[in-house]
Amino acid sequence: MLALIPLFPLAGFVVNATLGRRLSKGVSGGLASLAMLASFGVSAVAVWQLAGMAPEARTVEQVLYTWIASGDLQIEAAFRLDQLSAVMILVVTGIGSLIHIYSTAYMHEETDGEFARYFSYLNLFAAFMLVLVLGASFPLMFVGWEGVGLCSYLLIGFWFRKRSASDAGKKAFIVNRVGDYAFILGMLSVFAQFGTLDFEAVAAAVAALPPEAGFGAISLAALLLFIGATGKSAQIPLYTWLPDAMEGPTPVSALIHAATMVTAGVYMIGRNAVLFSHAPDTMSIVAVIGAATALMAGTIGLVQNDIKRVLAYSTVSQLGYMFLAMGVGAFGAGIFHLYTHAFFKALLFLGSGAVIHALHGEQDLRNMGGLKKELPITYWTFLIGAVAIAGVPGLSGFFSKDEILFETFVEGHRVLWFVGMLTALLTATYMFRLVYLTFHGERRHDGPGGGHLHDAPPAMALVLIVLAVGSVAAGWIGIPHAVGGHNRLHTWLEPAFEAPGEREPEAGALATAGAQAGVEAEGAGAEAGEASHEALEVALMGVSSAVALSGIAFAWFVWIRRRQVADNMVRELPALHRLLLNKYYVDELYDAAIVQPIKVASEEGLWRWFDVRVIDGAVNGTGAVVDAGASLLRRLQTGSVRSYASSLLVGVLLILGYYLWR
Amino acid sequence: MIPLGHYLIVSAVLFAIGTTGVFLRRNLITILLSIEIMLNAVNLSFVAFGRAAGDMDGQIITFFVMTVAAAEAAVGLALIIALFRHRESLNPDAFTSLKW
Amino acid sequence: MPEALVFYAFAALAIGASLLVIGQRNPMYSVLLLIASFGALSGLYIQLDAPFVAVAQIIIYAGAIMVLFLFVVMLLNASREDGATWDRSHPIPSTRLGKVGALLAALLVVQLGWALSQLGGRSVPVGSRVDGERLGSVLELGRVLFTRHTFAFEATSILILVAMVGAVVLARREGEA
Amino acid sequence: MDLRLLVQLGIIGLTFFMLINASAVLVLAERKIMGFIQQRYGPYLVGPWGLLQPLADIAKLLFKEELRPKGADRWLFTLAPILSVTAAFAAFAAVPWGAETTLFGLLDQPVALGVADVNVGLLVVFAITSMGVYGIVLAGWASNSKYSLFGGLRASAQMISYELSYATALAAVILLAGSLSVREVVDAQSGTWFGFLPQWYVFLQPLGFVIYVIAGVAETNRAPFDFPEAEQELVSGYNTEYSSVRFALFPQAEYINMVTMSAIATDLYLGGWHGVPLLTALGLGWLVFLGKVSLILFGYIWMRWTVPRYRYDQLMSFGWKWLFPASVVNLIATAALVLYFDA
Repeated sequence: MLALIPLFPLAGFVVNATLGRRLSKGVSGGLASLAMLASFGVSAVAVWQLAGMAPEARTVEQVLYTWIASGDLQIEAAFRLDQLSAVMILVVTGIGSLIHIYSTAYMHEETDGEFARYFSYLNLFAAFMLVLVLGASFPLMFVGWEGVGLCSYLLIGFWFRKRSASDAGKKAFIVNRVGDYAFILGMLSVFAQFGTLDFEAVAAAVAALPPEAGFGAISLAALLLFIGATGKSAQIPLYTWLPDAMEGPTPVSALIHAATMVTAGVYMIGRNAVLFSHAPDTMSIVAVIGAATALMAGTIGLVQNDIKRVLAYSTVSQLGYMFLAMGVGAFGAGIFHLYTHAFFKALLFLGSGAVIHALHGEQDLRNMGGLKKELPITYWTFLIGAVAIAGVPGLSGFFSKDEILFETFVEGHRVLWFVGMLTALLTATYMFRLVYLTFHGERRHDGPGGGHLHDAPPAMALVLIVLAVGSVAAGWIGIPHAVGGHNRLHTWLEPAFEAPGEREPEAGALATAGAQAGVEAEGAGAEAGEASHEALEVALMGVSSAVALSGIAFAWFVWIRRRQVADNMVRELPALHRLLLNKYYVDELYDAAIVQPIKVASEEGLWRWFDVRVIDGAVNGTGAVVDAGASLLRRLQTGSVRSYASSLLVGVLLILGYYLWR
Repeated sequence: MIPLGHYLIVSAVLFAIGTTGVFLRRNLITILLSIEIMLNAVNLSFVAFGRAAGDMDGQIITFFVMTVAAAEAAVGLALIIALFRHRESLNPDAFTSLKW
Repeated sequence: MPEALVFYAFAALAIGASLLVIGQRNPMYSVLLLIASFGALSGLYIQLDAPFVAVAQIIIYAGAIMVLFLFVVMLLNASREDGATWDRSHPIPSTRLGKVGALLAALLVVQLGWALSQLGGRSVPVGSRVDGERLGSVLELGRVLFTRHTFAFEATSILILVAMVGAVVLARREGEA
Repeated sequence: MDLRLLVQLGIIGLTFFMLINASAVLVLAERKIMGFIQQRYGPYLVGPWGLLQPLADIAKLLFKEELRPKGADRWLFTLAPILSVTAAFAAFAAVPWGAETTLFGLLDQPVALGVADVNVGLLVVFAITSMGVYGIVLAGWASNSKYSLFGGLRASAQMISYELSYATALAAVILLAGSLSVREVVDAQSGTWFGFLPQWYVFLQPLGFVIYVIAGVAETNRAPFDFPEAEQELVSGYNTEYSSVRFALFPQAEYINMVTMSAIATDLYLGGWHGVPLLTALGLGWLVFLGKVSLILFGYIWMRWTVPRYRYDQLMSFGWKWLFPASVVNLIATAALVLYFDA
């Protein structure tokens, strides 16, 4: 049953990859989308069955075969579906199918062969992502982890004839290598300590131990895993590849670089919640990194001029939110945000895709504007997405983001909370800067065909609308008690973050999670003052919604009301502006600090010295030795049959003699 | 009844004769013949042992040896003919150069 | 005891013939003498209650292989051994090589004798333990050959096929189709 | 010196005598039939109807001069005819030519008509006939003359090629009878189907019989396959240089081989001495045997003077490309059928 879920996209990949160029666009695209829909259906059924079970026993496991069996390392190729992965597969397959459908329209200019190639990649990605999510052990997850990395590389460089695209692909791949290396180290250290790599087993083993005081082995393992996560999920210091990844087709950016793949890191931490919550130091590192990333990306996003890059940075900063949540032990909140973010960020990307589609590849904000009338559907859906991400009350983004901030506050990280708030402000601002620059104001471009632009074709429009509805409603399964709702997602996810042993039904809300996280002693106290708790929550909600609205208002003021304000700011703070525009010069820094030294070292050391001297020397040396040996041995190969025969006979005599002597 | 040892002695002597032949003769055909002698010597001891042990395998092996000998003779003779075409000679010493 | 006489006669014939095979220079005689020694050997086989082997010996060896040899000898019609030019680059000169080989062969005789002397139960009469009837029956032989040794049998058949092809390819003149 | 041993020796002597005469009789028969076919008398002067002609021939041959070409190999030149004739005689040793008989109650227990009964008799016959080729080959080589050499070469190649089909055809019969002993094969053919059709293997193995006969002709170097001695091409082939008794031995061997061939054919395919119940009952089955053999022999001679000689390459390609595959197919089919009907 579970195996079917990744199997469908895989089948689609095989078909499209092998005889794709013989198929028409309709067939190959339809096949791919059908594969996704099928796997979505299967996952829906699977989740339904899961929901049917008792809350504490909600895990379905399917062991395919024993993959690795060496010594005490025993790894099954097993899929496991629990509450967490249930959410994930629904997101992946659901959003995935939508984006497939969208792509059939978006990629329509490509030739049949390219079209099929694109969809084969997309399907392959989906398959790997599902393996990543469903894998019941680190190695299997790692397979998916690497697989999605590969697919992201292939898809970023999809238009590989464009230099920048292939470069971006390579960049993404190489930067990810760093993270993956750390991930492998993390796996190894986990295995070294607990002697197993199965998630549940590890969790059980960890749960037996007390939370680590100080930075110990567990913290190290967690930290390494987290570094892996920063690579995949574009956190400081490894986030630089994501903005460049926008070279790929927009649906890819939506699926891989907003909705699914980049959230793998978050998911991984959630999957190892027990492990992380036993490593308080690492947790705080995660939280700080998350907050810092959120803020930094937000600031950069404020000034970028490429529509997709803005979205990319917003993605980075939203991911920062998720990590912040994970860091403060609010795993549920993090996953919640992941889930809502998938909706509205996909929506935003696809909307921008629609814009780019309409403008035939134009991506620069400065050449847009005034599209409101020409692209109504795109506009309205995009607006919904913007509102959702900005955190306007009632929409999905609000609930998730607000919950994160609340948790942060409750756990006592006042500073982080403040940073979060600041980022929320920034988010609202740059999102609406984007909206205004794109759709409002007067037109700063000359569209083809006498200026009339065609709005998104039906397939794309449909997807946009569905996603828009999603981004409005998705949050409603997580309405907190405070406003009279009931946070179903939490109660649903709760057991997934605990060791299998101690899943008692009445495990109340994240209080227990907090207690286990052991971040703060008063986590226990939190249960006591439930009432004050709710009051606080309401208050914070008020604050954050105020912040969001003010951010929107600010953006309106600056980019609609008084355009010159923006220019003035640029003029008055040129240094800051340049700094932001050049993304804090991080790329240049890396280039100077890492890339160049490696280049030099490999050129001078490895090539000129090691390769030429040592390797070539070794090769030539071997040749020389063989040559010398041959010139000796050739005396044996006389070519005279009888001399051969005599040597043979000598051998016979020796062997026989040996057996006689014994 | 003849003792097993006698047969073995005969076979040993035959084998030695074959070996000597390979070295002394300077004619490829005769050398092949000497090899055949060796094979037969071995066959004899096989059959003798088999008879002593009272099972068929001795004879069976002999058959296989015969077939192999047939194949060997076919290929060997073909080689000899091919060689003879190159140099009008059957002397192994005429073919010491590894290529021409 | 007649059978002892028969044995010695055959053994003497086989050994003598073989000696003569390598003893003179005319390959024609060698072939014929070898046939004779094969005949003697098949006599020994009959004494060993292996009539089928004996007949096969005659049919295959004397009847087929040796005819082949004869055919080649007549075809090449190189009745005498010819002295070939021995290139000097060899570590061992050809004449000494022959001597060395002969010496080695002598050593071999010694070793074989030694091995025999160590072999147990060499003085027990052959077939004193088991009856020759069962061993002699072709039926039994075929049964064993086609059940227990099927694989070897098939392998040999393939070997023969390969040898056949190889022989054809080798004996063909260059340039012939 | 008991009676039984005496009888055995008698039978052996009788067989030998018959074989020797067989050649003489066959020479006469051949010439007579040839004459008849060519519409002339053939020998008729010596004795009544030329019956004594063979004796005259023998006398002539005996008194001829013994020639040995210069440069011929002394030993092999002499050995060759002896070899071939010996092989010819020896081959017949394993051929039974009559049912076991007590000589009308003369003996207490019956003796077998035939020199020896070997349990692998068929193979023995085959083995010895295959040795027969050496005589011819050696003759061709030893007499140091190119005609003879070619004759010898042809003989060796031809015999090797046709022995295969020959043996394979025999194998099919062996399968049917389930025994290698000729006598048992013969006795397996006693009795009849549906009361009238004698159970001869020729009816089960028509193809096998044809193959056997053709291969037999080739084995005995008879026309139309008499390439080792093809007068028109190689004066007289392998025996060009021979004369007198040495020469006489070759035709002798050839005729005896013919007889052996026919005898085997009779034993294997025509039910040996079975077929005429009356005579069998009287213990005169060997007469039936004789009749059948002479019938086949007549066929041989008839064929020789009717069918023109082949071409050598045709002979080879026919042997390898048609006869041998056919015999293999025959063998496999037989094996399959035996398997099917027995199991």
